[in-house]
Amino acid sequence: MTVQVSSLSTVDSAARLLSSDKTARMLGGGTLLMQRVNAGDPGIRKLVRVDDPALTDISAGGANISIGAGVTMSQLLMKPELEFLHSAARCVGGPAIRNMATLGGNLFARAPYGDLAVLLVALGAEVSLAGQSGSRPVAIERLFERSGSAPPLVRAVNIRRPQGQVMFHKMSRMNPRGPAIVTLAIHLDQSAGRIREARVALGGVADRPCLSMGAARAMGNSRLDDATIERAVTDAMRGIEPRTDAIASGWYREQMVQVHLRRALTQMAGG
Amino acid sequence: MSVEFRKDLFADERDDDLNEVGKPTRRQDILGHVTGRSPFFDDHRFDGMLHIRCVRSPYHHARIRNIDTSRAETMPGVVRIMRGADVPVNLNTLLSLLDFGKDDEPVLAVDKVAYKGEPVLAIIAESEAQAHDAVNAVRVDYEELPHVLDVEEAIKPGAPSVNLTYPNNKFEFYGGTDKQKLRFGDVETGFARADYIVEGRYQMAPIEQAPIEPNGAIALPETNDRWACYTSTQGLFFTLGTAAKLLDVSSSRLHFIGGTVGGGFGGKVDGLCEPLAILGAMLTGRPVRYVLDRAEEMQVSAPRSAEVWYIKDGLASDGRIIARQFTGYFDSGAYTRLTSYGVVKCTGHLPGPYTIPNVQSDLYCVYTNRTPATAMRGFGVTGADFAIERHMDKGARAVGMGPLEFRLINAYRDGDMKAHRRLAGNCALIESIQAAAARANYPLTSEYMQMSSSQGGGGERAQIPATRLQDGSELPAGTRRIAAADHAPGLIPQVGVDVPVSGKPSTSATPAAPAPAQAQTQFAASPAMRGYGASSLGQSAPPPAPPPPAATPAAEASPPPAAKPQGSPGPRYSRYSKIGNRRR
Amino acid sequence: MAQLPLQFRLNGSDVAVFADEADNLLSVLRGKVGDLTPKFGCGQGGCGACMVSVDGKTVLSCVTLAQNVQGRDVESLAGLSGEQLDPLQTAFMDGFAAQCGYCTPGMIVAARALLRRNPNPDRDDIVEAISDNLCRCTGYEPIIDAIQLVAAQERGTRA
Amino acid sequence: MAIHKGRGTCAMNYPIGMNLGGDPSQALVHSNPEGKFTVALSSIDLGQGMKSVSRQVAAETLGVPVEDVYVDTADSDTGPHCMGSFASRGTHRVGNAVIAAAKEARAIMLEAAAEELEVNAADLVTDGQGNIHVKGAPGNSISTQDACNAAQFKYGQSVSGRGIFLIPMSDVDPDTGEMSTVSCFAHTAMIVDLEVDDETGEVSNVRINSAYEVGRALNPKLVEQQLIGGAWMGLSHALYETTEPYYPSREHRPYSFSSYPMPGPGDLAQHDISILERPAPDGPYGGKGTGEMCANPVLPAVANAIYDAVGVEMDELPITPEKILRAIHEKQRQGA
Repeated sequence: MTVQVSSLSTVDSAARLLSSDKTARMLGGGTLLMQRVNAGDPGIRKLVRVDDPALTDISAGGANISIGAGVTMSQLLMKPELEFLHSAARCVGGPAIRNMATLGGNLFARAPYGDLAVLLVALGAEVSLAGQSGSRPVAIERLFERSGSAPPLVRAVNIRRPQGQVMFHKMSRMNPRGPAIVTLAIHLDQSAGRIREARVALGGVADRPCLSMGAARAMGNSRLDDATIERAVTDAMRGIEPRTDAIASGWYREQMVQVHLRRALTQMAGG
Repeated sequence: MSVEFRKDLFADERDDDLNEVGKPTRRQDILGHVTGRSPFFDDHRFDGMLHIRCVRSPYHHARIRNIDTSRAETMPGVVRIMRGADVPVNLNTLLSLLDFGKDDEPVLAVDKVAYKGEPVLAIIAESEAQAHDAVNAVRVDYEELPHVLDVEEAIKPGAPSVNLTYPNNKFEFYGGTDKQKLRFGDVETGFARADYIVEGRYQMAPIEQAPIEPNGAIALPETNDRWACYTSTQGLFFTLGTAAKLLDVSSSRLHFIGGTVGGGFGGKVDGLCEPLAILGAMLTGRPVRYVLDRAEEMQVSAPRSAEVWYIKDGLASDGRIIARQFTGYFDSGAYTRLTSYGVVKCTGHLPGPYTIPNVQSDLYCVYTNRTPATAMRGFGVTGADFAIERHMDKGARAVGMGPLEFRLINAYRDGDMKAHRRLAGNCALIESIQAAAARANYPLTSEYMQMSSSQGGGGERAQIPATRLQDGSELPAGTRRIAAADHAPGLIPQVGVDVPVSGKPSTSATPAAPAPAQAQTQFAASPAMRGYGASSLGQSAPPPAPPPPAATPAAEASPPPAAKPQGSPGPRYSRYSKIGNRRR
Repeated sequence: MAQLPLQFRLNGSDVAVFADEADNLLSVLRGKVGDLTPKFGCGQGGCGACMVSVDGKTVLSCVTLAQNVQGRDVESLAGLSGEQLDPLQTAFMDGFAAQCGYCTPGMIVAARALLRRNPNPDRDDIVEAISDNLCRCTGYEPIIDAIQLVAAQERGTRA
Repeated sequence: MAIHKGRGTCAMNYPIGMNLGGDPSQALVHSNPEGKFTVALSSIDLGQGMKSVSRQVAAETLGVPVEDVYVDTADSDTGPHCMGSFASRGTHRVGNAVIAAAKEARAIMLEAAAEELEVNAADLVTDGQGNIHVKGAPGNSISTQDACNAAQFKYGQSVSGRGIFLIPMSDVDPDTGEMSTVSCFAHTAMIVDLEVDDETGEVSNVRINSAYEVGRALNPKLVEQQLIGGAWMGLSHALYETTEPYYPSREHRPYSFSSYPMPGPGDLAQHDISILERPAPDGPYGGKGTGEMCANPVLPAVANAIYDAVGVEMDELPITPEKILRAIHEKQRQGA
């Protein structure tokens, strides 16, 4: 009994262990997982540490970017090439939390945490999974769809350097660090005055970061004008059941998605 | 941020050239704090120290049918599992040390649990992780019972009984009454004469004290057949007395070490950890540490009580409040802890710092299936003052006055009679309002700037009015029935000898103090010496003292003389000795 | 239960202890090594009272797996002052920047880390730097003021 | 979207100590042969500064420099009984007990000094710098160290004192609520200015102007600590804190600091304070307790300011942005 620790040297061996033991958890920075260990969570009997340099690789020179899942928020913030991720990475905890918290951990943080993941969803980032060599990368939002089975082990996150407009906004009651009421990330790809593709990702609202399909449809192939913005705001929460927690009710979260989406899109239209 | 001292105010009542008092001297403890060396309770470590984790109720309200510890007992590191039956006196109420209220709360639940998180077992293990594992291995068979969470629902007929000591879910105040009453004048007459009636409902939230250091204790056997306890308590002897009672051990055999505490705010008065840590040390012969984790601090240690308030004011068109009525429900949670005392404290505080000729209040201490509430910063007052000061704004709007002007004309002043039938003195509400207004550029006209706490009070405002009681009878004007010393400022005996503690005795505007012995004897000999414990112990209360003849307020300020010979010990002292004298 | 040997440097000195596999760094520092300057406040990484530095980076030791500091450099508040107090400690004393003192070790560790990486912090930088650290007593103002004062003093010394 | 400015006020008093009395505190003071004093208490320093206030009060009363006094609060074997540190009672109750104990020790110290100087003890004064001299004749003096040394090594006297302070416990008349409550009250008035966002319900730019009447600021910096920190907690109570976010339901309870919101260092109010001192006749050097009343005024003053800003009655705490927004919506619906 009590919790054991397995230290492994490759991500693939860790993936094998994790898939065979449902009480095992991959230890990233520990900021979320160690709380549960400290509290004696009976669902966690094994921690898996991986000392694989692949996990901390960053390849950010060109248009295709790959970031190892073990990279911390602080490490991201030291890379000028990743400036487009900084506003979201800076929202994660305070300096000490950011020294610990990893990209991979942020992907699996449940609401109201996981602010960086919201931006990654909006940017259409994909993850490459460990232990499944040769398999195609998976869109981040798809990671959260398989409930029940053990979460897959992410090796790295792949992003195309964003073109077009990107907006990230977090609403929290405690500043400068606090859990999200809503986190909003918008990526608009426009050409010739029309929106080719809109990706609106919401955090804090559902259990995991999610895409607002309603907002995307409302804006697709439209000009970013007041009417489009109102359509997007009206449809933003379609199909999404907002969650209630100690910080805010689902009703309030829905209201705030609409208010902040309207404000963000209005600002993007003006800029 | 800026801080200014208004030395110009009350300068004639103050002597400002003292040697050490009034100086911004560095804190004595500050070097320890900034170097991390201040000795908090958890900064004491002992070889072979064991750790406690509790098995807690997952239900709001349930009967305990069976507890199966067979698997937990055999787990690695488990040294001992403590049950309710292991606690020598497994029923207590915190204020039994003051003989206030009846024992109503077990240390470890035996037959039923009355709130989510109530401790049922305490497991002692070599490490916290092992204790956690053993907690997870215990199987408790519960039969869920109906529960009630709303204070107003809880006191309706047919509501589930939360607390078997008070089956109607209401604390019994002195005289067996289910509410603490305040009656001063006749509010109905006041409402009838009023030009405006203003009513409101207010709700105070339950709040966690949230000191950064959690509640905790480390207990260990000491030489000489005693037990030492390193503790985070806010009341060293208060918790020592509680532990002695629960463990049925002489207080002389407990040695408490504490005094350096990482914040309290009222959250470290209940003594949740000390009795179990000491019992663990008694049963194992080893050092035992019991510290609440943060989740327990948030949901199992007691919060500030929630309160629901109804206020009704009758206002004259000139802005005077002529009647104010309160009904309040304090949410005590499943057990009493300190909420009952908060209700009495609050009653003494009503109707706020205003002179109102007709005041009525009915306050209830209500049991619900929620974590027991306890003290917190502003205890018994914070919620009432929120309600009152929200209501004052509505009153000001009703009469068309500025909010501070409305407060100023109703503010209490030196010599005014308060609703609990004692004179006010040493008042400074008016000056505080004037100073804040000056700070914020709130425009007060000279009429309001010239008001003073030391002028305009007393006289008619010092009268105790004829008072309508709940049974419809009328108490004559001037009636006082509690013969304890009048604690209006200046009437309290000053301690010790001649050195003036206020710094400026001779020029003080307040009356001189009577000799200490006099006041003590009056207290001890009072025919109205009826403690809360007397009623709870089934003794009949002595009849109330006959009301003294109506007298001038000045004469009333000195209580009636003692009826018993000087020097006879008061019952209050014997109650304390009940704890201290217990022998093992 | 098997325990693991664990070696690291604490405030410049070698430390070797045995620890449970899943022990967090805070419990090892306090319970095994005897450095009581980091405090237990929540065990959830939520209050900052346990803050220390590992290889020059601040971490919350209560949610740091102790094994992760194997062979590394750990610095606690105890390492900040030797013969002389750190100027932050003096400023906290003079500025009445502590009441109960329980958050103070973490606050000073966080503040020193800030001044090491950014000798010219503005007020917002200071607010950001102590945002992992909760204080229930002071309302933060005197803490921010004390850090600002030391930053100014140290700029003056360098100039 | 609009930002609305509002101003709210309130005024309050606060009772010092357990309100029915019956809550004694004791102190023991004793000197070593060098005239250095220890004050032994079982009272608790939980950040409010019990050790420091007791130390300054003891030094003042003994007539010695503060460096010659240390206060110990640690131990039930050495510290005499005290009810505890709550109910704003520490400064008042313990302060008075320390004065009583220090007076007794001082009298013995002065007796020894009188023997040494061959004068009458009644003619002696202390200069607060560690010297005892004949009133009006500073040259005819002896140090407190020498006096204490002589008391112990020449005259066989213990330079020590005992003190207790008790307000006898009052009963309560069940019919009228008549009781003898506490002996002194602290006072406060507050004016809060703030802004409300009518689309989010968020409150921002809180500015507080306050006045607090504290009897006497025994240590002005300790008072300031309480007032600044207390107002922060008051703001937290007003806008943020509860263990039951959907009271009386017990759903969605917080279990961590992350789910129990409080203002962070980026959410602080501007706070300007005036401190008034009307000494309490029964307070130690007039001091009252400031630790509790400092938080209370923020709650209603903030609620009143929100009404002034957006015209909604916020009568349930905490006043979350959600409650404000719902009320604004309700008001709009009724106005429509």
